[in-house]
Amino acid sequence: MSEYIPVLIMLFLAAATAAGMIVATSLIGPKKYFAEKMEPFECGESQIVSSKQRFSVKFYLVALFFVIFDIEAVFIYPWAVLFKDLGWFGFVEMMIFIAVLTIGLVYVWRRGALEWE
Amino acid sequence: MSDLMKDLHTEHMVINMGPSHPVTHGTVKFLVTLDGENIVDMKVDIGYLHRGFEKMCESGTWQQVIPYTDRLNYVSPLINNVGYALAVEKLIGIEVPERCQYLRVIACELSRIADHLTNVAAGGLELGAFTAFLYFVEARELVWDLIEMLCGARVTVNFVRIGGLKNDLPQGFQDKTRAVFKECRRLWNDVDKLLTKNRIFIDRVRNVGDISAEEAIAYGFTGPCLRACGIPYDVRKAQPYLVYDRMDFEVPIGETGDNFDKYLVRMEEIQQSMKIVEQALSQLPDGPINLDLPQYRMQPKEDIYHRIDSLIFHFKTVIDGIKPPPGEVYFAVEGANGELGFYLVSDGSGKPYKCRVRPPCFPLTAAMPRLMKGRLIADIVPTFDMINMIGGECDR
Amino acid sequence: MVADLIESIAKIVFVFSVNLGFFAPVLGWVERKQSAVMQDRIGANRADIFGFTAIGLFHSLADALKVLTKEDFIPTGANRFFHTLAPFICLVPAISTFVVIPFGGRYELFGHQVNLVIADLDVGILFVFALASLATYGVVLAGWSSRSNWSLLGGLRASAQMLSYEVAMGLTIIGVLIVYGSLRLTEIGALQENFFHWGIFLQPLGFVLFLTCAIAENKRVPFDMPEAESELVAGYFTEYSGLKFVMFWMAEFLEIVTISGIVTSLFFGAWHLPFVSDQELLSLFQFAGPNGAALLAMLVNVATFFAKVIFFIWLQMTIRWTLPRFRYDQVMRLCWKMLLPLSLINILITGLVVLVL
Amino acid sequence: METNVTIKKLSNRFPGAIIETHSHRGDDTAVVKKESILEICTFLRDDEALLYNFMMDLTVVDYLGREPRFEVVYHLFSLRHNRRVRIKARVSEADAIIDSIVPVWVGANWFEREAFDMYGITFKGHPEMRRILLYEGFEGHPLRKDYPIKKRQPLIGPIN
Amino acid sequence: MGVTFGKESASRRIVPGGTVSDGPERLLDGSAILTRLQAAVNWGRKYSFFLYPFVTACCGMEFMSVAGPKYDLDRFGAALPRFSPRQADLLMVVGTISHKQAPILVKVYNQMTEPKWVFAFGVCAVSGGFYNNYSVVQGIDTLIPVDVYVPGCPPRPEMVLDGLLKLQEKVAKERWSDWPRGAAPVTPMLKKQE
Repeated sequence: MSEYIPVLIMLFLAAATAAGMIVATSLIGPKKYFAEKMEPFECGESQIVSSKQRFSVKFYLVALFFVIFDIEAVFIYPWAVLFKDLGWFGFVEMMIFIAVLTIGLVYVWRRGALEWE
Repeated sequence: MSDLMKDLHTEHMVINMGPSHPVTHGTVKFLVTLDGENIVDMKVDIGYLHRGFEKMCESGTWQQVIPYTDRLNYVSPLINNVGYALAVEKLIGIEVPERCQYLRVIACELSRIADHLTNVAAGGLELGAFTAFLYFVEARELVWDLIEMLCGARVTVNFVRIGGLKNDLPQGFQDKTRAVFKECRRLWNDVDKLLTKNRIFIDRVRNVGDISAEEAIAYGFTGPCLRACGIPYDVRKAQPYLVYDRMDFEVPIGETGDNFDKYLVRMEEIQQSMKIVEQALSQLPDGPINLDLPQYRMQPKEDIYHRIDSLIFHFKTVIDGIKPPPGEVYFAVEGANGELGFYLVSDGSGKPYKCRVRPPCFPLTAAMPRLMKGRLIADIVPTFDMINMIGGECDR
Repeated sequence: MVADLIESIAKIVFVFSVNLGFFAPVLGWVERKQSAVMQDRIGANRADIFGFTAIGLFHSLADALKVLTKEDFIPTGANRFFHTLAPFICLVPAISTFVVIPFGGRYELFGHQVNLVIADLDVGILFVFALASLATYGVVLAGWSSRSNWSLLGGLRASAQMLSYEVAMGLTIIGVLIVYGSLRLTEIGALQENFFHWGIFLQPLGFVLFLTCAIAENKRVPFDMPEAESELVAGYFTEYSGLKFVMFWMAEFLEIVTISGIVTSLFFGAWHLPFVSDQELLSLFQFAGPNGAALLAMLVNVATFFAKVIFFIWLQMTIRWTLPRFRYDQVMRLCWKMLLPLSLINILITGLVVLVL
Repeated sequence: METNVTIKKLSNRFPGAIIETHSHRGDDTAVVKKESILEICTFLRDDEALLYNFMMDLTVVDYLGREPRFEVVYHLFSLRHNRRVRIKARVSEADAIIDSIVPVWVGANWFEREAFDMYGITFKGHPEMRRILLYEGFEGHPLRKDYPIKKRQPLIGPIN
Repeated sequence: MGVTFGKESASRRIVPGGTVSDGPERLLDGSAILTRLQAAVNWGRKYSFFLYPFVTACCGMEFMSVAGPKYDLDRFGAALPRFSPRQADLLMVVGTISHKQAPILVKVYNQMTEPKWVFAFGVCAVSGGFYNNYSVVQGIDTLIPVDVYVPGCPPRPEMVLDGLLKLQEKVAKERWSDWPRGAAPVTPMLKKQE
């Protein structure tokens, strides 16, 4: 576990730097707040609809695909590392797994979930 | 996808794109209704640069309109100058000397080159190709050097006079033109390499903003946007004015009218315009550049100072303005964006009774919702750019 | 134990200062200057300290001072906590991803084993992906919490794009893992001692795919959909001002460095000089005694590594200033319909070749 | 020259609707009754010998002190025959309404809105008759001859 | 050249000529450290303008040239256009401002974060130019405070660069107390209807 100590130190340093920056910038600098300034920017006009609304479902779909494909990709990592030990058997087995993955991709593709137009 | 989406309730996002937005040139507002990234509906609001052109024209004399025409299409002011002067000359019923006509052709084409360079440059900039943008700005800078040499100003030139020109060709213009065009062609080739065969650029512009020829005509498209649809309508060829009938040049046309065709048409027109300038310079005849009609065109300064009749005419034309006979004319020239028409009404006084300009990019901008409906928000960028909406001209 | 600690701290200080003290400000300058050179311009060169301009390097300092004293701003209706948290989440992984990238080999110095990597984790490359995917949250939160429609669109684009490319990036790397049989970046680096065992030769397709995915993951032109200026004003950080906004940029610049580091480690022989093996290098510096030789070899290796990193930074900058921007659907199509199948094919081919040979 | 083919054809087809014609400086012009503008425009667009497929320009001239006060001016262009024609319809101030020609040329949409904005002529049947160059809340029509050139109606103060 | 400093306004006093006069403000601004710090910050600010290009009209063409290779605004550290007012320091008002545009300009100005400067680029922004009619604002200083006026129709790029240098001089002389500047001193009058 000891090799993780430097990682923690680094993370801590990074966090301290980032936090320091945020604190510094929020302390330093002139401040003046008034209603018009605090409105969200929309090209010099007032916002018509709030951004807190339901937006297009396509973005959620991508998130779903990500979960599916990325989780499966994670299964491939240990196989890849031990690839030479597993030999042909492992290869064929993993190819079947990837084929299943590909079928999923083809399905998604054919259903048009990857189209944005 | 639609079967998946059917039961899902999502709200459309209505968003102001503009007026102060990088793609809208600060003078247009697109009220875009978005479904995710797709444009469901679009409304265009213009008029943010309405500067009262016609009202200003009506308040000044006929000559005083020329500076205002400069600021119509400020990317190619010389064409506006020439168009207005030609319209007034048609109203009076005079024709300028041949040398003047050649010089006007040169001026027009230089302006057209600058306009197309700017347009393609801005297109590149907005698609993220910053380097292509700066290459063409550099090329435009060279063309502007030429224009500055000719007129004394870079952007708003105020060069053309009714019945003549402000001045004759300066010394060494031919040589400078040759040098500038050589450099321009080099930069043109660079940008051609950077964009025309660039897969990303082609993907962004091809099959976007396409329109059929019939529809384009119904919307009143002219200029490169109409020619991109395959209609070879060019005022310079259809109703030749000045000495365009003596010039040998081609009118490039596209096929589908999409942004790529518009881009290609503009790129090719830069080349053709350079050709025209070179021809005009080689054919340039000697002779006067101004009409010898003191009631319309100011006499030379020496005469004004030394001859009483010239002085009186000078006085009369400056104070009262020139007085075209009553009547009305419409005269169209090929602007950089399309047919630039001037409709003038004279009541016989020194001031224009009505000075209407037909702005070529006005109907083009009006077609934006038609071009954009059902497209992606990113498609607004190249489409609006290739329409080349110029605020001064569209809003006047 | 004490020596280990000193070594670790020395390495951390080194990486930290190189990243934040050198690369972050200098890359801002490089971006300006390189674009200037490519565009026939001169570029920033006026900021001076006592008359010295250092070819414009001080402009980065001026920028830093300016943004630090700029007003800090959070729009009303924005989620103040997440709005503040977002740049933090973006920057922290960007700084700390470098811990697993080896910037040199193993050396025997004064009887002490020096391994020039801050943390030689056995999950190595996975750690990079883990931290990199954290940055996605920063971007999405920034877009979501600002209550601006442009930010929201930018954030949505970012979420979809970064998630998609993470899948593709994860799969492109598998070819390399098959070839080298390890997740440890130090091991992968050590296996590339022979010039012809560099990843670029063993995994040419993997290299191209990985670089593409990495640039897309970093949201740089031509993949800068989430901040596409001409479409979304400034995308997900439209509502950020001053230093918070620059933190996103710093994160971007640091990620350029990290990407260059990973590409170098995986595909470009890590710290190795071409055609010179470690032994040869050591014997070259025999005149300085065993410790001196190790030290010199270390210096050469570190220099080689950073030279390669700088080359890849240059490459990324060149790409950024040459290409126009993709359209959003094209970016997604490229990922799901081109890169993903290609990376699967890459796995297949690599597996077959490795097994047959 | 076959300059006034259009005018001849128009006069034959709509003898009652043509008020006057001229060809000053070669520009064929026909002043028509405003009631028949839509009909005439459709005819001009569709007749095989004319085919005015372009509606190049639409504007209004304000002849203050004359009755009817306004003239709506249409400039048409035929691509096939390379010919132009100017059609004018007179509109009085009291009844400043004319038929919209958007059904004939869709491109006339914005031109008519501009005419409404600048001169206050209402186009009947126009899909969206509202201001285009000026803002909602602007009172009056600035290009009318009786609108003072410097009469400002700023959206934001102070008045300048 | 024809570049002038902005008018003095209540919240900002500019000391022309360079030296800060002896007087109460010297005591107020106090210690040498503060002055040094202020000088350093001003140095940073003057070499790092992020522009907000509020480009509307003809002057935009010259603005492109100024940013272009021949004149290269980037030399002065002012090349980075930020289209979000939060990130911009220098509002470049390039071109004519009509009454329809005026609320937009004021809003963008108001939405900019402190410190912020305004650059009136071209005679239309300076005074309305020769458009003295019903639709054009007679100078943006009737709406927002302006720091540098660069007349010309449009101004030549050299003039713009000169104006930028003048602005840098001005920024170098600023004091802490000059900030924040706050909202534009105008209020909406005509209510807009949708």
